[in-house]
Amino acid sequence: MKFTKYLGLRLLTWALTIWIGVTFIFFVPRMFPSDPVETMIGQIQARAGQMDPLQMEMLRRSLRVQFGLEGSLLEQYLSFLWKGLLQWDFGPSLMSYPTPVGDIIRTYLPYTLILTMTSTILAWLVGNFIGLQAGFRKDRRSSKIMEGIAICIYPIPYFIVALILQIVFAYILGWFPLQSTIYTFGGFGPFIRSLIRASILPALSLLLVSTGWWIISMKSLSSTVAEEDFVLFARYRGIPSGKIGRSYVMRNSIITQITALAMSLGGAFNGSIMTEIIFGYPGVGGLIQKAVLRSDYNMILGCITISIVAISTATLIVDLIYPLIDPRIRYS
Amino acid sequence: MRKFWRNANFRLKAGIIITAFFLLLGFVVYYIPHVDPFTYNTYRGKLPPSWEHPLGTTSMGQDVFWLLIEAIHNSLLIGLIVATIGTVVGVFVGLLSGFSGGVVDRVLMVVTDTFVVVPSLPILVLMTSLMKGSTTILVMALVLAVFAWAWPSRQIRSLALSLKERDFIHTAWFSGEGTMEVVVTEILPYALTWSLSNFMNATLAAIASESSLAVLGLSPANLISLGNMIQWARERNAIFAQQWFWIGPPIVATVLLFIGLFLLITGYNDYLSMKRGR
Amino acid sequence: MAEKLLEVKNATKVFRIGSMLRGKRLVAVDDVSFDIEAKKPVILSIVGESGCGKSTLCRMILRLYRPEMGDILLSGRSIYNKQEYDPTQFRLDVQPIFQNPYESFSARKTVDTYLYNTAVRLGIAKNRREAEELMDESLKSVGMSLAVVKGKYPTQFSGGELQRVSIARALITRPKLIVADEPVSAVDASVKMNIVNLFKELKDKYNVSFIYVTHDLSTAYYISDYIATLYRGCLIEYGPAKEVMDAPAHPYTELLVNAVPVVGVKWDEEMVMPDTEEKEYSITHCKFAPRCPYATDECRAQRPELRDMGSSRKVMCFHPIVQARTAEVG
Amino acid sequence: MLKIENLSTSYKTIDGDVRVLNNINFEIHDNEIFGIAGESGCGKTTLLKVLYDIIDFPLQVDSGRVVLSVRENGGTTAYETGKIRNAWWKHISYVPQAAQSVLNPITRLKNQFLDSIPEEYRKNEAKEETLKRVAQYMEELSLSPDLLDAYPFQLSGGMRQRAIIALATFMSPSLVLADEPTTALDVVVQRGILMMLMRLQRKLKNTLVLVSHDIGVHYQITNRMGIMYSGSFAELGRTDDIFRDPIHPYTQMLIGALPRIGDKTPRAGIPGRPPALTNPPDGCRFAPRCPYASDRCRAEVPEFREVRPGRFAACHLVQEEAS
Repeated sequence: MKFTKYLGLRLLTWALTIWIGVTFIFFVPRMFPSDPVETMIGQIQARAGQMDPLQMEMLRRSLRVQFGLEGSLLEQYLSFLWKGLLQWDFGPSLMSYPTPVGDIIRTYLPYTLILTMTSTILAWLVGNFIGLQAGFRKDRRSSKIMEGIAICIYPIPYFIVALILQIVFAYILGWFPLQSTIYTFGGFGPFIRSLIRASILPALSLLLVSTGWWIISMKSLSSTVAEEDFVLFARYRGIPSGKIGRSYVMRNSIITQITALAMSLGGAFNGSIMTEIIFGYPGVGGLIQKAVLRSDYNMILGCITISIVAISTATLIVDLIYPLIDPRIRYS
Repeated sequence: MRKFWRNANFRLKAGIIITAFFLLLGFVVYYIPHVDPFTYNTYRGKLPPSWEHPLGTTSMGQDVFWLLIEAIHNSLLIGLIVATIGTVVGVFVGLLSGFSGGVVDRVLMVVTDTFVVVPSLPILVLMTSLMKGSTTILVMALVLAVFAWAWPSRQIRSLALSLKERDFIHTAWFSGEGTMEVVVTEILPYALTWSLSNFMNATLAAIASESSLAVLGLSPANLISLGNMIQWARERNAIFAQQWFWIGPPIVATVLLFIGLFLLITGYNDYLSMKRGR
Repeated sequence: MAEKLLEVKNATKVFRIGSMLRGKRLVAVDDVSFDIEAKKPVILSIVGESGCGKSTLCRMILRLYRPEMGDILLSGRSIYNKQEYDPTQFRLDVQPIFQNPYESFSARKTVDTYLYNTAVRLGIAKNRREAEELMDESLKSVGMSLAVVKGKYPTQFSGGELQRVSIARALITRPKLIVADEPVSAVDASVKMNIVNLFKELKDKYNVSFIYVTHDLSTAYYISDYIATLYRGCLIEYGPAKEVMDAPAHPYTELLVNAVPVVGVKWDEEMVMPDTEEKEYSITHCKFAPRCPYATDECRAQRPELRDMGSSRKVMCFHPIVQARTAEVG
Repeated sequence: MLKIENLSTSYKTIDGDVRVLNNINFEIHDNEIFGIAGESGCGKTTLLKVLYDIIDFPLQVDSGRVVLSVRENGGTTAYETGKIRNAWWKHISYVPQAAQSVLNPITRLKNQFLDSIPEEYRKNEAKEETLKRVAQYMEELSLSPDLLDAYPFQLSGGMRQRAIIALATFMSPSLVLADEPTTALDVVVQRGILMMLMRLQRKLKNTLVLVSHDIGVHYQITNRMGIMYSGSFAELGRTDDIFRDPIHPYTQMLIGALPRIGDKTPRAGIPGRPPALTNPPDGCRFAPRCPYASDRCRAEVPEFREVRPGRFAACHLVQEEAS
């Protein structure tokens, strides 16, 4: 009963978030003076030379339809919501015309999801484990060293870490290829092997940065929790410190860290876009870069819409785990 | 001042020193007269470091040292502008939301939360790609500021909510203070302490976002920033040509600047909590 | 001029706990009515356990919470009616004193700024000199002085001293009513009496009535002229303080009085404390029935009215204890 | 039972050490309820911390020690400051202020019980067996065993405090220290809990040390009590004697300042405020507020000595009276 209320509320905010986000990206391009259709026609003219005015007018028409620029602003908006959000139909991609944007994103999305999810979850687990050690046993030398390393890595932007890894491991040491290649044909074995080989450096750069963050935040969190009354009272009850670490400090800090995980997903996604671009990993990040270079606005809008939906949904899922761990939400 | 330094922790001291060093480079050394480092073929290309060119020159014959100084200047400038806008707007929206309550608060909250949750980079990509090439530092900063206000506003709102039920706010009202005066003289002092650490954080985030966009080729093409400097070097294959003095300095500078600012933030927060603890 | 200083008419405050979708309703103050005469100043104590609604009631009188139902009138004018309410006049007439003196002033400001604002913003003093004279006079009447207070931050005072400053601030407007919410519960025993005595003294000196909200029945007995007992948001007993506490009519008031650890009378060790803590706030019958040793079927079936007991005493009980006592005596 | 010898402690701060307890000597006996009274900042909480051996930075013991003697395995074992931790919860237990935050907010009470029972007390029995014993004990204290399945936030302050008292006495410790156990609670609940503590002490025939700022509480339930002022005891003795005939001017004024229901005669508080511990006055610390203070009081620290059998006080006036 209580849980359904929480769920209902959470679903409502989920829907609102997506709606506001998508509305924002619908209206933003329309506020800029540049018109993608004219840009496109300019490009075509540059490539194909002067065109027949009638032909050009027809081209302009069909481009307007494909860009969803036909009709009044409200009609455009409603059709964008209806087609884009509910049917994932963003029109044809202009760089690989006439393949629909949705189809292309569908082949690239899994790579990004695998990369982002594995590195985020792994970083969260490892970072929180180390952070807990560092916070609960503050005086140990290893705790201080781990924290020092974390402080030096976390603030560096994702792409710089990626760049450094690329220079060191791919260029100087030559252990990995400079650009990822994944063999989609040639059987399952080579595919998996090439996927892993291509993912290690991007994943590592994501891991380094976000693990650093989880270490730092968990350290400060758990050292705060370790000074709370209920932990002190547990000590005064003569409970062994290992037990206090596990059932008192860890369980109470993890609750906060789950919320933090939900909040951090957007940032993690930004990071994976950047590393994908640096390493030429075939994910949504690379797709966005290509789309930007070719002014493929349908593709850009599609990628953004899908990423907003994906991140909001992932946040929703993480938030739904929360009441399983915190009885205060379940029972009150 | 001396007492502050004595009580400051190691991180805060290290952070202050590193940040001050960069401020010196970006806002003092920058004004030493020098040749415009952007122009191609001012010098001979691919020169190794020397007295004349402490960090050598690029393939296009630009002086790397002055390029770096201008990049630090511009990156810091963008960071500061974005942080200022983000903090001011964030504090305003947060206070408005926290004090008005009701429908206004709920609407503002949902919008704020959306901007916190949604991945910012793709949207920034969309916005900057629409004005490719034709931007100034200020426009760039305005675009980046779109995502800089949400987090501070969320924090300030919860601060305002907790403060507004505090008795001293009531005392202030019964002492004849009006709502604006209460907000400015009672709430703001508390919000400012917090805002300082957020300000540094926002500076850091803005510089990172600008660099990311630069790597995508979306930062203004004529803007010398740390991100663009790295991107130019990458485009001209500085890695393959092993021109470490070209691609190295902006990377090292970025890393150092970020660590410095971060040390400053965490050190400052620790310092505050220690001060409150006593 | 109206003959009542304060009239609380059927004041009701409902809090919604939980989310906006389906929250629980908690009736914090349930249809409470009482008044304070304007003829001569009085101290009215409002007592009860935590969560009984005494602070909420007090905040409604201070206009910090708006009642869902009912009205509150000051000198015959509703403070919730836009036409009759004047924010400046209201602040001249009513002033608060809060529980924790360190919470009553911002830690970032010197305390004298609050006194200065009170004097100047509400139009009592025309210039700085007049304001400072007023401040000094007020501070002297609580045993402090402007010279001591000026330029100091709250943490530079002890709790007792700061509470005096906050009383001095409230006095600057020469209010008709001071609402003091638990003013001594954060103050040490040795200085508690100094502050309580101050209320008694100021009442006559400045002709100001006090509403004294407290859970400390001993000080309530000591200073108040009238007393009101709240239980779960209901006003269950009202009357002259001495009479009510010497011979409580409501079983709950009796229980409260018996539970105070008074020096001089040892507790009866056999007595059972009926403190089953039921969290139900929406009981339709007598709210105290589940804990009441004298409860009958009638009490569990419907809610008693607030009955007049004579000599300005009122009680909300089907079986007030007074009859039993008089029977014993007689 | 508990012997406190020449105990002095201080807090380390960046402006130097601040002395909080000054050369404290007293004993707490078997089978009694001993009360420690005093205003905020008088050192009563620090004293309790040292008694319970919670000596963490920045608190430090400058001199003296606390010795806890308990009957164990037929003989008597003495635990000293630094070692008392080894007796935690088995021989000496602690009841904190009735705060929302003293129990792990996300575990059921039964698990918190299980956590606090060391292996040797579990006697190799299954969890369920131990819980059955706990439930039985709860019933003995007239508490519902259903409480064990509740989370702390589901309980009212009074219920939580009762559960904590059950938790603290389950292993029948010889000494229970209670730090303002009823401060945040309502009077009716307070009386219920104090009676529960009193009955428990009668049943276990152990020792209860009760710290409270409320003199009335001490009058009601303690057998002996000590009144602290600015870092040391002003007076110590049988509770009834202290209330009947207070010796120290501070005690006299404190008791005189207590309002009583049924008595409206004017009462005065004590003028002034306790001295700052960072900069205490010379001589008797109460002298600046004492109406009887002489030059000697302002110069010489009075000795805390046995004025009458079992009755201790630190006041020059008393010595003069005795001689």
